[in-house]
Amino acid sequence: MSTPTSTPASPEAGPDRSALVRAVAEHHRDQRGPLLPVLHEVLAEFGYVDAADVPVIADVLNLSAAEVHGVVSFYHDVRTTPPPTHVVALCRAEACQAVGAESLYAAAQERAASGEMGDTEVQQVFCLGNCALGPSGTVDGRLLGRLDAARLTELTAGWR
Amino acid sequence: MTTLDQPALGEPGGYAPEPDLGTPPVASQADATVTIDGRQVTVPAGTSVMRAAAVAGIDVPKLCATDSLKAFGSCRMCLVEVDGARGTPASCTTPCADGMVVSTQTEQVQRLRRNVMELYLSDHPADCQGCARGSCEMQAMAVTVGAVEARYGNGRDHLAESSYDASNPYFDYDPAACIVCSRCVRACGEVQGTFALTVEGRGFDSRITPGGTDFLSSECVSCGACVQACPTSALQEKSLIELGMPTRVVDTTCAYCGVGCSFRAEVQGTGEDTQVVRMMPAKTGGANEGHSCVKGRFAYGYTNHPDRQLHPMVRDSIDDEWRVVSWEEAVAKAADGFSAIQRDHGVGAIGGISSSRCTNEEVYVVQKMVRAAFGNNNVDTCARVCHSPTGYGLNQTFGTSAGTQDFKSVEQADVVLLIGANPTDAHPVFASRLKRRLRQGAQIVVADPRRIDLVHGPHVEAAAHLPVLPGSNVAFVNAMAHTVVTEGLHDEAFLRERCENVDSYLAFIARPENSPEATEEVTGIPAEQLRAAARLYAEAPNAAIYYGLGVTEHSQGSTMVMGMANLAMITGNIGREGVGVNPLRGQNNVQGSCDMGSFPHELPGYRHISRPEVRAIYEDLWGRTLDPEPGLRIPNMFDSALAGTFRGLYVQGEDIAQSDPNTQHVEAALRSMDLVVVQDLFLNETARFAHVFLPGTSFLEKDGTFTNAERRINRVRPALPPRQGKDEWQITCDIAAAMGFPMPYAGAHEIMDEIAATTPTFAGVSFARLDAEGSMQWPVTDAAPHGTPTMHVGEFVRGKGNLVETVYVPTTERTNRRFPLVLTTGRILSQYNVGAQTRRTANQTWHPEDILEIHPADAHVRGISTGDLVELSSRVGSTTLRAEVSERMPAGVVYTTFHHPVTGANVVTTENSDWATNCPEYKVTAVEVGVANARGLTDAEAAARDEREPAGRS
Amino acid sequence: MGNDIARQLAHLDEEEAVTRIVAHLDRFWDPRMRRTLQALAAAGDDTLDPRLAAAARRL
Amino acid sequence: MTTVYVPGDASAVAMGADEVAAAFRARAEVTVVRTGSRGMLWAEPLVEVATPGGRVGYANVAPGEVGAVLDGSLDADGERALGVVADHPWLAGQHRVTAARVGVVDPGSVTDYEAHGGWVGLRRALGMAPADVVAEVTESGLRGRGGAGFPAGVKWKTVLETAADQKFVACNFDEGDSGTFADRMVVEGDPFTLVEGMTIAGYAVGATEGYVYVRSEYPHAIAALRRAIEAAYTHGFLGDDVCGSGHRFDLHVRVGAGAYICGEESSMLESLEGKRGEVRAKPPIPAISGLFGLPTAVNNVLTLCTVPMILADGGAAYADLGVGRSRGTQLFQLAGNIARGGLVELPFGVTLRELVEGYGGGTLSGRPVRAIQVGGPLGAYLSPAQLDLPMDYEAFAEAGAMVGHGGVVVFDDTVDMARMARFAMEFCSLESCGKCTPCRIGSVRGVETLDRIIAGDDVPANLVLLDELCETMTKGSLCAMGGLTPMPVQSAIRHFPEDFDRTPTPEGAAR
Repeated sequence: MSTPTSTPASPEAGPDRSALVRAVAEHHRDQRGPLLPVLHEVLAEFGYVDAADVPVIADVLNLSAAEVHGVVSFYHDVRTTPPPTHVVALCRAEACQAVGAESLYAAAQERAASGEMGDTEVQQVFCLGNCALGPSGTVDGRLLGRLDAARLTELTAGWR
Repeated sequence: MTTLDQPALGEPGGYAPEPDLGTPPVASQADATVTIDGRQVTVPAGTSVMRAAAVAGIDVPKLCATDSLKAFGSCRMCLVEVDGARGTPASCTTPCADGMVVSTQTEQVQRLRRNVMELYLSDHPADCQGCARGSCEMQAMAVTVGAVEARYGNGRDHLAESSYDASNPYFDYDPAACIVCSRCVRACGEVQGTFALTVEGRGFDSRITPGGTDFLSSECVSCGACVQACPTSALQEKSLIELGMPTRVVDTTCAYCGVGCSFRAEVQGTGEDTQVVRMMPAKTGGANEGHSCVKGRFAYGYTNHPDRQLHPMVRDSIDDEWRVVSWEEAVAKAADGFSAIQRDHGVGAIGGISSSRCTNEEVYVVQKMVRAAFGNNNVDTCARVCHSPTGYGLNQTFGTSAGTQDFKSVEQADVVLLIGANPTDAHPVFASRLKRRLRQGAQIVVADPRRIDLVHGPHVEAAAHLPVLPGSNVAFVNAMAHTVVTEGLHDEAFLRERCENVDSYLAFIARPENSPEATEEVTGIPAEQLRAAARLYAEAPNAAIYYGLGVTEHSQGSTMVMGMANLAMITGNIGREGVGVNPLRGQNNVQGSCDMGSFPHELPGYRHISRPEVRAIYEDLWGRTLDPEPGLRIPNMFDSALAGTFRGLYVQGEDIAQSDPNTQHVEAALRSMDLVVVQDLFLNETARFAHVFLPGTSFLEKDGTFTNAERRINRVRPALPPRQGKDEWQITCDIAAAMGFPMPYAGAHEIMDEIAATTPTFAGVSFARLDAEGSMQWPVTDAAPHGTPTMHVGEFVRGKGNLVETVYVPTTERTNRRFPLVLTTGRILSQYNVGAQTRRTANQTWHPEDILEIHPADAHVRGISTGDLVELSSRVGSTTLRAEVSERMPAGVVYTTFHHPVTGANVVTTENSDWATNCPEYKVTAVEVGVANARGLTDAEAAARDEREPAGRS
Repeated sequence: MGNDIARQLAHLDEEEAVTRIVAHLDRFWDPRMRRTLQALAAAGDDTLDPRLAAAARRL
Repeated sequence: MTTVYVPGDASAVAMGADEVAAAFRARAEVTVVRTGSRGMLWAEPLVEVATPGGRVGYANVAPGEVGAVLDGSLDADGERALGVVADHPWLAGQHRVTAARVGVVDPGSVTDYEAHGGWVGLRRALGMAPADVVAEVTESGLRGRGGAGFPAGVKWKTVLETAADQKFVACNFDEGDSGTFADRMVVEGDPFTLVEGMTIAGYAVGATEGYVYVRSEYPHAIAALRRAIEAAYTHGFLGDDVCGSGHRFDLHVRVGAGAYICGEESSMLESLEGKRGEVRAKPPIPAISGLFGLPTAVNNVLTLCTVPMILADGGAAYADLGVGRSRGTQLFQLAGNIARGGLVELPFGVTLRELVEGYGGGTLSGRPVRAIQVGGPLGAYLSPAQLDLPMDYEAFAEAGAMVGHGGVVVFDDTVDMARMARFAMEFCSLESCGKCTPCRIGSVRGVETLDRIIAGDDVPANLVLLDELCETMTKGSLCAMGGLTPMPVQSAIRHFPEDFDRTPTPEGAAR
């Protein structure tokens, strides 16, 4: 009933961040349907969208905080927590499954769980458009084809 | 008295929800005739198959569809087969085309529905049958489609992780029972326009949430639309959970603001044991069309509040304790006391004040008592302190003391000029309608010192916010008109055909002192911004003005009303849908109480008391001679009381000691009187000065009519018997009778019959017709037998529209070094007026105290932070309240509400008033604000300075 | 209060203003208030707007 | 100076093309041109060296092999020396229309584009009445390449004839189907074709703004497209005055955020509007009420990229290709367990066998082909017995399958089709927007039911339940995601019943 005064959800979410998020939103506000471009830019800037960013974005874009929250929660790309040091994303879609993606994914998860890869998140993705050269994946954003467990171990060696 | 054991007129008796045709009606020139399950039905082309089926008497199963919301197509319960079409389309999203042949009950669609329901049930609490409390559409639908099996075993469900949210004081959210149909989300957006709800996550993890927090801390404004829309028990009124299902429905009208929403009071029990289970907005309500706000929907609990007085009481002196007495004794004390005063001090020494919260019938008998039994015209109403300038100004210019449109008209407006009103707080249901229109592309210009929610918010962005400085409205509206006229944007043809005083007005308004440039300093509005707004208004196909107390409660309130009427006339924005000049009335029956002849100078229907032919109507009927001269207005009564010539007052349902300006002055006047009779629900502030207390009835106990801001006469029907045992109109009649003037009525309907018989604009009104037709907008005459939604079509009521030269004369209330800030007052959503009702409900949760809003710059120089207790002082008084530093305010202007007697905002407001009607200038008070505990130091300095300041009061 | 009315009509010429003030007082004021005003005007109260005083004399 | 062409295509880069290009750049005598990929993805990085006889190619080049490439010694007599690439049988047998320039031109060069026939279609279109442009597209028989196969001309006509102050062209570049990558390859290799196609579409339907909705998983394509749009503005092919015609067309790139469902056109429109990507009920169709409620021509990348050729060469020429009601060419994508995966553009009517065994060379593993999924994750699984099906919308529909976006994913005989059926349901449950009940809840129940079947738990009853669930999803879902998920499930059961004939094991799973 009153505008909820959100407290910053994390240490980084201070006044500087709020001003920057506002500036990002204002930069895009005259576009049609500006919310996704704004979220992308906040992600590019901070790696995640903080709960405290939501009312700021909503205010600039003439949206309710609830609407922004709904959108944030819909898209897999929109992180709401600070990102890990490393991200390994492995394709689990059919074409890659046809060449062993499931066992690769399982092995990677196991390795991550064992702590051997440091602060690494192993994600599943569905199709990177590299279906003739599977198993595919990205390692810290770099696209790779014909991946196997050995190659992955080599690529992530030394991660803490 | 109405007996409650029988259903009220027009009521079917038992409880049934309002019929739901599934999808909204479609307006279309063309018709489509379709055959559904062998039945032919003709509907407007584009109507959904679901609605057409419902019209034909065929209920297609549905869960996500409801006729208040656009079709959504998510539940897939309403699949049908259409001859010649592929697959099984959803009937809610399939429009009827002429000649279409539809089957709603084939073996295939029945199987599909059963299997979809089985999916629902597989993710639903196992005790579904037990939890629903009888109001669950899903449970009913499961029975309808015959889904009993749940063959999926113990699969994933969302039940365990769901956390029950009971944070809202009026309804609970149980996510376990939620089926994610999004009806609540859509209702919050489409109907209410708040967008406080959303779906979180996706796929199977989709959850309804008020933005990832609980309801109370969310953006939710608790209008109840989501609860109403929910087909399960996921969102449910706490009262329903506690009391169970209603057994009966009474159609009635809300008693809060001037929107006048129609409600279905859903009750259980009979006689003394009758309880209201919940208030549901009626889809058939002309003003609200199924919508509500937190006050009307939920805040009716004051009816049973322990503070409610149920017995007549008397005392000899206001220092004595109250003594409970019989009705007879109380009435006799009042009547004898009034008679004695008249004997000793003259016929004119007593008077009465009627309430805009009471019914037309209750108000009518008060003025009748004063004019006939008291024998004078000392009757006034609380409209004096809010919208009297509306009556005066619109009467002078158009010939009718009322707004020109119905609320629905805003759906045709292209540009809305909103002046001195804050509808999202004060008239929320109208605000929802307005916001819907804005989302469709209409534009709004907000002229208000405060940055209200309609300036900027979810899906709302005003084309302009013009923070007109308090007191400068007339300069502002003149500059608007000046721009229109000097830039040639006026409607010459309309002016020549429909208006008078055209040339003199055009010459007046074109004068350089009315230009935006010349008035810029006074209004605070940059000239170019004002010119742009004027162009927007003038060039719109349909431009409408809506205004509130920010217009009227000024020393030039009447001039401003006429200024707005001028603006509408010069642009031809009058006499059709989508345009007009529309007051947003503060109280439920401001319009009605004015219509009923509550002002000292006029009889019902705004006919001046000096007109012998009008007096004759009443003199013949009542058998008394009426005084042809106007009586005292409320402020005159107080002045006369202090002068010793006015000594007895009957006050019906109005807390003048709190709501009228300059409280000290009012209290002194009340204290000086010999007899004050207060008729109210509670021992209010005024009752502190009363000698006789007569307990009143709440709207839930009343039988009668209210007239809302669109002149709509709505029926008020008793859901409960009068808790103190007597109808309010009867109390008034009893006093009159005890004074020797019997006013016998068998029921409220006979009072309306008398009103209709004596007042031409009400000629066609009767309870019987209202019960049959729902509601009617006056005038209801032979020429307009069903009422008049839009006035002044083709011709003004007074013939030609009167263009009045509205010279800007500033208020005498000025800021100075001692009082450098301007205080303006207003309302907040959860509270109503002086809070007598809402403070006695859980609405307190949202606004437990009045807050002073102050601009950061003003706060900074005074060392004020949000949450500080501050002293607010004016020339006439001071009070203490908490501050909130807010950029909603322009620098130099502070704002507060007047809902809490403990704050007593009117302690500081002055006696300045509108020149024509004496409506108090609540909106302009020169004040100073300081941190409360630092006051001692500054006081002495201020006193020293004060000696050099002129008094500045007139 | 009467001065407020006179102030609002100050833009009119003397005759028109006085006529309008008289009409307003006749239409909306209680006779007792009119009489009080007349008394003040008769007593030459200099706080009264001259046009209001003129109107009071014409009531 | 030697000109060397190294693909910048994402698949080539994934196999090390950037490192190879860097190695060439280190050589002073070499000019490196980054092109798209020819589509011979099995050969990536495929380096081409300009010679008087044409561009000579080398397959699977490693950075250490650039010297050998330059002196022509790399695997001179072996399979990695491809000879003149354009003459290589894998390419020469194709009929490239939409992908004619892909792998050939420099995707960053507006002049190279023009030199290879670019802008001819646009210039011709601008000289015609919009209705005539629509008629030309209608005549070509071009059907939506996104999968639904709706005639593009008919859709455009609706948009053209719907009166509105503002209309849009929206390009669906949310190519999320596993086994498909043609959109990506065309945009990365020849982005101006999309710019031209959308500009023509805008002119034809009366739209002045275009939006390309591209999935975030395609950073290379996003970069290529943005670069091309900027160049097109610079050279007057976009903006206030397209090619001096007075016609305005603005083109914007919008990036998705990880939601397969946004490839469904109405979800895509919701997402473009900045909302949750929830499917809209139809009607109204987007052509009448699309982006922001205004008339919108929504087309797939390949549809729009085919338009310039149709306008350049005439609708009739395109309509001459194909079979039945499937006119023109399709860009088939060979993926999964396949020896020679890549992009094959051929007229409709080619058989699955020609693609899988001919172009594809069978499985990568060398084991027998057991199953082929055509048309993405919502397409049917076919058995080797169906390899002679012609690629034709109607023939596939008759076989209970779909051509879709032309993706062909091959599995060898190690595949467990019950697990693939389960995956179809799992994918649906992970990517469902959640709006309609059959998809939101049904997909989860589908996974659970298949889990019980895989565990051998009351298989006959669970197969019956699964069948009813599939019917409910097929007939009851709001969009194709829920509606088609049963297709891979039911086709797997139909063609590979033995994989569903489980008996319980102590571990509760597996055969």
